[in-house]
Amino acid sequence: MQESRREETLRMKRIYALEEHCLGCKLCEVYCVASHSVSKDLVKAHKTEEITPRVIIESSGDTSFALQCRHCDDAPCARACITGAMQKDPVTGIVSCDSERCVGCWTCIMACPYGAIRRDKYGRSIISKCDLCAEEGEPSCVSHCPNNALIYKELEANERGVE
Amino acid sequence: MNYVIIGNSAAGIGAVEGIRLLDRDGKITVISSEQEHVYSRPLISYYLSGQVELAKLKYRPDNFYEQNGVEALLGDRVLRVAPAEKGLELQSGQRVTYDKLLIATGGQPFIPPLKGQSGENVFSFTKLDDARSLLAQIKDLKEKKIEGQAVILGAGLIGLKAAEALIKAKLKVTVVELSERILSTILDEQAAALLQSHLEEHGVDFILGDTITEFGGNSNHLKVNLKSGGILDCNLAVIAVGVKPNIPNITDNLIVSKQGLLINQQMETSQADIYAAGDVAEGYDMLKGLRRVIPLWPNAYNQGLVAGQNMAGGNASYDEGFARNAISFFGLPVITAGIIDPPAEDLAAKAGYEVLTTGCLEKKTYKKVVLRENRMVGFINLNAVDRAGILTGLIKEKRDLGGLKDQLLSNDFGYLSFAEEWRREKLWKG
Amino acid sequence: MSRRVGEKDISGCAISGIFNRKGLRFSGEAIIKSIALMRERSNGLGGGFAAYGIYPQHSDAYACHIFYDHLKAREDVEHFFNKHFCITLAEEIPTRKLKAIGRPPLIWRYFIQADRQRLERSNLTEDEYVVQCVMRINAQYKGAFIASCGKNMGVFKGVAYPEEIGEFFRLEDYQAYLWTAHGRFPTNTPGWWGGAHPFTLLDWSIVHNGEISSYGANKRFLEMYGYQCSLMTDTEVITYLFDLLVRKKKLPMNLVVKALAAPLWSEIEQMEEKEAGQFKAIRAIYGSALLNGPFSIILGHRNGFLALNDRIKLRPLVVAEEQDVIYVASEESAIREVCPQPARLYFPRGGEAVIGELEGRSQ
Amino acid sequence: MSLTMKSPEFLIDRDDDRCINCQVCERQCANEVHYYDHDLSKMSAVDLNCVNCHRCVTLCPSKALRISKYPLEYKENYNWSAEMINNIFKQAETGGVLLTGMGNPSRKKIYWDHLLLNASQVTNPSIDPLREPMELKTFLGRKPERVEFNGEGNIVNLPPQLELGTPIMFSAMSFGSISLNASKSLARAASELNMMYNTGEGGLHQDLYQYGENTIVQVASGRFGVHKEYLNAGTAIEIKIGQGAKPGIGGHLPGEKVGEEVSRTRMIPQGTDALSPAPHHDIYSIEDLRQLIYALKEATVYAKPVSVKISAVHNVAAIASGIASAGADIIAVDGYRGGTGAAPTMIRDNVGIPIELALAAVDDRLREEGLRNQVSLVVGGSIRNSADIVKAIALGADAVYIGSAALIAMGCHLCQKCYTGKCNWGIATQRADLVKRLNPEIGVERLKNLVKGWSHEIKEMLGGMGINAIESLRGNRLMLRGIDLNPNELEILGIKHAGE
Repeated sequence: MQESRREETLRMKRIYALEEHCLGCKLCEVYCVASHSVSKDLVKAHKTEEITPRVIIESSGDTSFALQCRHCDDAPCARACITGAMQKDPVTGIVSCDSERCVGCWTCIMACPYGAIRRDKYGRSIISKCDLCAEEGEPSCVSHCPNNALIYKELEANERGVE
Repeated sequence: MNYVIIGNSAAGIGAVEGIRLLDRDGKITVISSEQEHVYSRPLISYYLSGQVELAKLKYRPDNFYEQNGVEALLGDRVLRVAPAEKGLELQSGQRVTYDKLLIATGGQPFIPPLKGQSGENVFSFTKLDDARSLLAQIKDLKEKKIEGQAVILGAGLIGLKAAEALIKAKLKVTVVELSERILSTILDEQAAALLQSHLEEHGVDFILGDTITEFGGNSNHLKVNLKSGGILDCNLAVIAVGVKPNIPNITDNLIVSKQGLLINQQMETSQADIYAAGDVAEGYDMLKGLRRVIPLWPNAYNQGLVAGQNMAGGNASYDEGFARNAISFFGLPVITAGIIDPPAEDLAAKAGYEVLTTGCLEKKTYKKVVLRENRMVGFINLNAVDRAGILTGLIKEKRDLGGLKDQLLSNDFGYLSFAEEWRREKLWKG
Repeated sequence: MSRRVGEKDISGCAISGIFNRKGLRFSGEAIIKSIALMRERSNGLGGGFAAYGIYPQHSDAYACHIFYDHLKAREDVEHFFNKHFCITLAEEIPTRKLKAIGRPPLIWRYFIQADRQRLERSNLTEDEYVVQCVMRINAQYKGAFIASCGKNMGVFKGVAYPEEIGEFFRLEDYQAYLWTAHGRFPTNTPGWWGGAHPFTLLDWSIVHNGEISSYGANKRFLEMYGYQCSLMTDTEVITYLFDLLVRKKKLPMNLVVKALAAPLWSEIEQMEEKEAGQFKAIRAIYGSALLNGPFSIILGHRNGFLALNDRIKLRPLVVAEEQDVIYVASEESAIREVCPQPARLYFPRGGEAVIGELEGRSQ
Repeated sequence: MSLTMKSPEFLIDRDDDRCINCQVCERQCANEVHYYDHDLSKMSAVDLNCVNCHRCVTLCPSKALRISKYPLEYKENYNWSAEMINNIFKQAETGGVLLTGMGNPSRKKIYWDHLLLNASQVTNPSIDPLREPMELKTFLGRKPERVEFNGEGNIVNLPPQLELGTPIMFSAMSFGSISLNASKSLARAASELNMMYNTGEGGLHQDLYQYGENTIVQVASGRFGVHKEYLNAGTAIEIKIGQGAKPGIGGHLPGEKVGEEVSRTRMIPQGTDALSPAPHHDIYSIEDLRQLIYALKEATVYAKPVSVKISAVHNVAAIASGIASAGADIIAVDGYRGGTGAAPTMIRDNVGIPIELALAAVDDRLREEGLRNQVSLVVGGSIRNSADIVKAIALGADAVYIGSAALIAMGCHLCQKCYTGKCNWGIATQRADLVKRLNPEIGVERLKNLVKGWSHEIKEMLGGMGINAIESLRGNRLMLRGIDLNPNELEILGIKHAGE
């Protein structure tokens, strides 16, 4: 879709994965769960709460990387959402889903070109996706990556499309 | 600037939001024949089945109109548009003028000419009021302690969602479908068979290759006559054979094609300053290479968004229309998009189509991709929908997938399957 | 003359110097007055003076001032002298009996020149020949210590306050164009006559206030070139460093100063390229000669003096000029005591050498 | 042989109350210790495989893991320790040489720990490095006995010098023995810290040429990767005669570590063992060394200092003196606790002498011969902290090489299994999945932090002594006192006992 908008692309920090440094250890997933838990306790989060990680780890052979919602400018998930649960915040740029309103129709899964939206692992009719740990300053996956394979930054124009 | 939008659903809301991207101050008037605040029509089946309360049908927050500076004229109807004066005449007698007008009146159920169909307990299922009426009827049956039976005509998306909802509301349901398979426009034979048996496991009965010719009986006890000669007894019936554009008969100057209002990729109609979007309009199907109505929610919203931007002086366009659906029945999810069954004649003509499938009956999974000249043009993911959006994205991207064919159906298919450069280009967009 | 061997000497001090750049000579009264004012910077365990130009009639001979603990030592040294030198004159240095001075050693002076034959055989310069002989006596002859051995100069020092030493040696009777003086406050040695300052080698003499933290590095560096640092004093190593760099390595005095009190690297980085290159090389090559830690020194030599502070000026040093006379001292008051209104008075910066030269001559 | 007497060295203790079955330990263990038991639905471990590298412990997000010594006691025997017995079991099963990695761990006197430093009190002021300049700049290279000036007053006879911002260098570790990411970390850290790293006998990977100004290129007996560009790529050349961990023997990089990159860099076929001979076969005597030194100087037009590295052996002083006379500009001495990627255990633990004694002896000898100011002296072989550095310099070194400390900074946990190539920390390995584990960005940061921290500590210690330039510490043995040392040791070290 071609668009014309008043502002240029919304400037925002996003998470970028550095494949050459990703170990596929999945600690990002572990900490994602903890950070989205009620208890905020890593052990309790995994043992007593049912939380679907918001990060997807792709790995094949020696290559791996973590993928989270890209918080697209055009947010096709939000545009496709039939309930209005999925919204892109016009100020922060964060695309987030209100699980109170989500009915689990999976239209966003159909729309997300990154495959970054997950169905709830525990059978609830809601989706689960990265919210950039909006309340924590830095996404938990980024701050806990043991090899700095995830960075959280606003890309400069010359960095787009390159690593 | 003075914007008027006829219609209060996906396309209309998309247009409001599109306008507001560029113009924070112009006046927006939304006119809708329904009384409702902005609600989501696809959710009516969830409402009917009790999965979702009425309050949660809202598509946008309660303060949506205020926040967007919208004057909503609900429960009113446009009688006439006078393009020369740029004025509208409403049923209520009010006159409204516009600088830019959007027609987003959506679709309406197509009701085949059947005898006796005007009977009380024969319903359509596209609007909240339909759901309300059905609920009232179900309640009535319950109060009378009657074990309800329903017949649904049409095994399309609406028909089957209605079937699911009615089963969940403890009715017995029989679906009558003229075609030899269910969801024939979005599923191929195998997928349809799988889904059908899943629905049957949950209590839905199907009569395929048949249709209803006449409704008889009385309002509490309908007799449904089938073309094949059979008769079904039921307490209520739902007609869901399809929707058609709801083209208001309000102006003569618009070109109506075979189906809907003809629009270009900027959502402009043949009449200056009048736009159309959503199920009423005939947009461009990028896969089929032709104009057609694509009556789907995301399509409607996106068209509305583009129309809104252009009404506000922008230069947006939408040419990514194609069929796509995400739906689930009794916990079995299906996502399909694009051309899921290449026309037999094209296959025969070796028109560059290639079809790949995989699946497992036991697990009730089925995956299919359709390629045309190595480009993704359609897929079915049945009960294996995770990350299906990547395939949708590939359809839009029209990239040559020659090297990826063996991975497209894999459960691990993802960005690692792409060449490194491609992956980086997509993931490092900023 | 008791002496604790093997332990490094640590002391605080007062120093003073008066120099007439025209070479006009004057008696020791002024320098005594000046150093006496800083009495509280000493503790009576050492004081001394170096005087240049005092023996014009023997200016070709090396003037050796020697302390003897006993007669045997004198016999041994004189035996050695007779073998290696030609002695022009040998006499006891005149002194005055003073209560403050307990038991002074025998104090003699000799005007000597190298035995020609031995010098030729040694293949050394006469200076080097003298240095080696002096070092041998100081290191090996028990009960004997050569306090100075330069030409036309001499050192007068001992265990007492400096003004008492001046009186003891009757310095009012000597005429010199350069006087330096030292008052000592040792913390760890009882004080012995040889260990008092100034320290000399040939006509180099040093009075010094401070404690060199780099002593161990400097000492081992000097030892590599044959110097024997038997006194374990900073003054000794400073003297030897000057001797090594000026006399043996023939470095110009301005660079010697920059080796001993090197500019900081941050300062070198600011210099223009050529100068920076020089200093960088000097520091790279002669790093072991860097004097680290607090010090102020007055180096006397036949052509004048050089006064120098450590590079971050951790010890006091004041300079004044009045007509042809340059005054240097630890304290301003010690200058004003003998020259109440100098034309110019200033505090040299750390590492900035103050050089006084006889007119018409330069080192 | 089906019967094996191998017993686990370590015991994995997993707190099931904390374990969340995330399997991070399993994914991170190249030794395949941890696994998920599907029948029991919990994690389990094969103790026998554990080398105690702590990778799992460090990464375990819930800190559910503890590793302890396997509690298997043999009948008490001071002479036949468990280690001795287990070694015999191992050799009886394999018939091979006992191999090991990193430095000599044995319980022998560590002289650094018997040296104490001085500080100023009253008679001279200590200096506060936070307020006053404190200079660590160090020059390595041949110094002329006398400077000479040309007509313009420029010094004309100063041979090339290595200029170090701090008297620390990363010692020789070859690409091959360590990963490219580890090499990159060392090279970049050296360049950002204004210091040097050393290629070891691994050649110079193309990616590292950019750090040439901070590179010492090594020429060792195998001559791997040596060519003209290589020699000219660094700022100095080091001829490696010996290594503290394995004096008198050569090196062996097994073929499985010779992948494409190592092969290209070393100029040997992929998959072949890289065998460095025990001696240089063109150096059978001191005059041969002289020829090689000058051959290298010719090849680099006398623009680069040449260092000669030897291991600390019994007559190291005399050898060092010979090397100085042979024209070396820098002498590097590696003590018997120096690290290695692979060495026979018996050699590592029993050959060579402590660096502290070797250093004192070499410095003394060079001074006796009046050569000390002409050549630079670098020591290595288990410099563990900044105090060791200060002590080394006070004993007479110009600078130190740090190897193990640098590796530890990058994550090495001294499990001593470098020779297996399965370093879980991505350091001593060429396995792509493991190499990745050392992100050079992190490696550089950690190395920089270490050297900065140490440099700051050196400044503090210098300031305490009232010294503000490192050269005033060099050979300044008065700043040292011994403790628990006998008169003989004190004499060799050239220091007094504490209290004297």
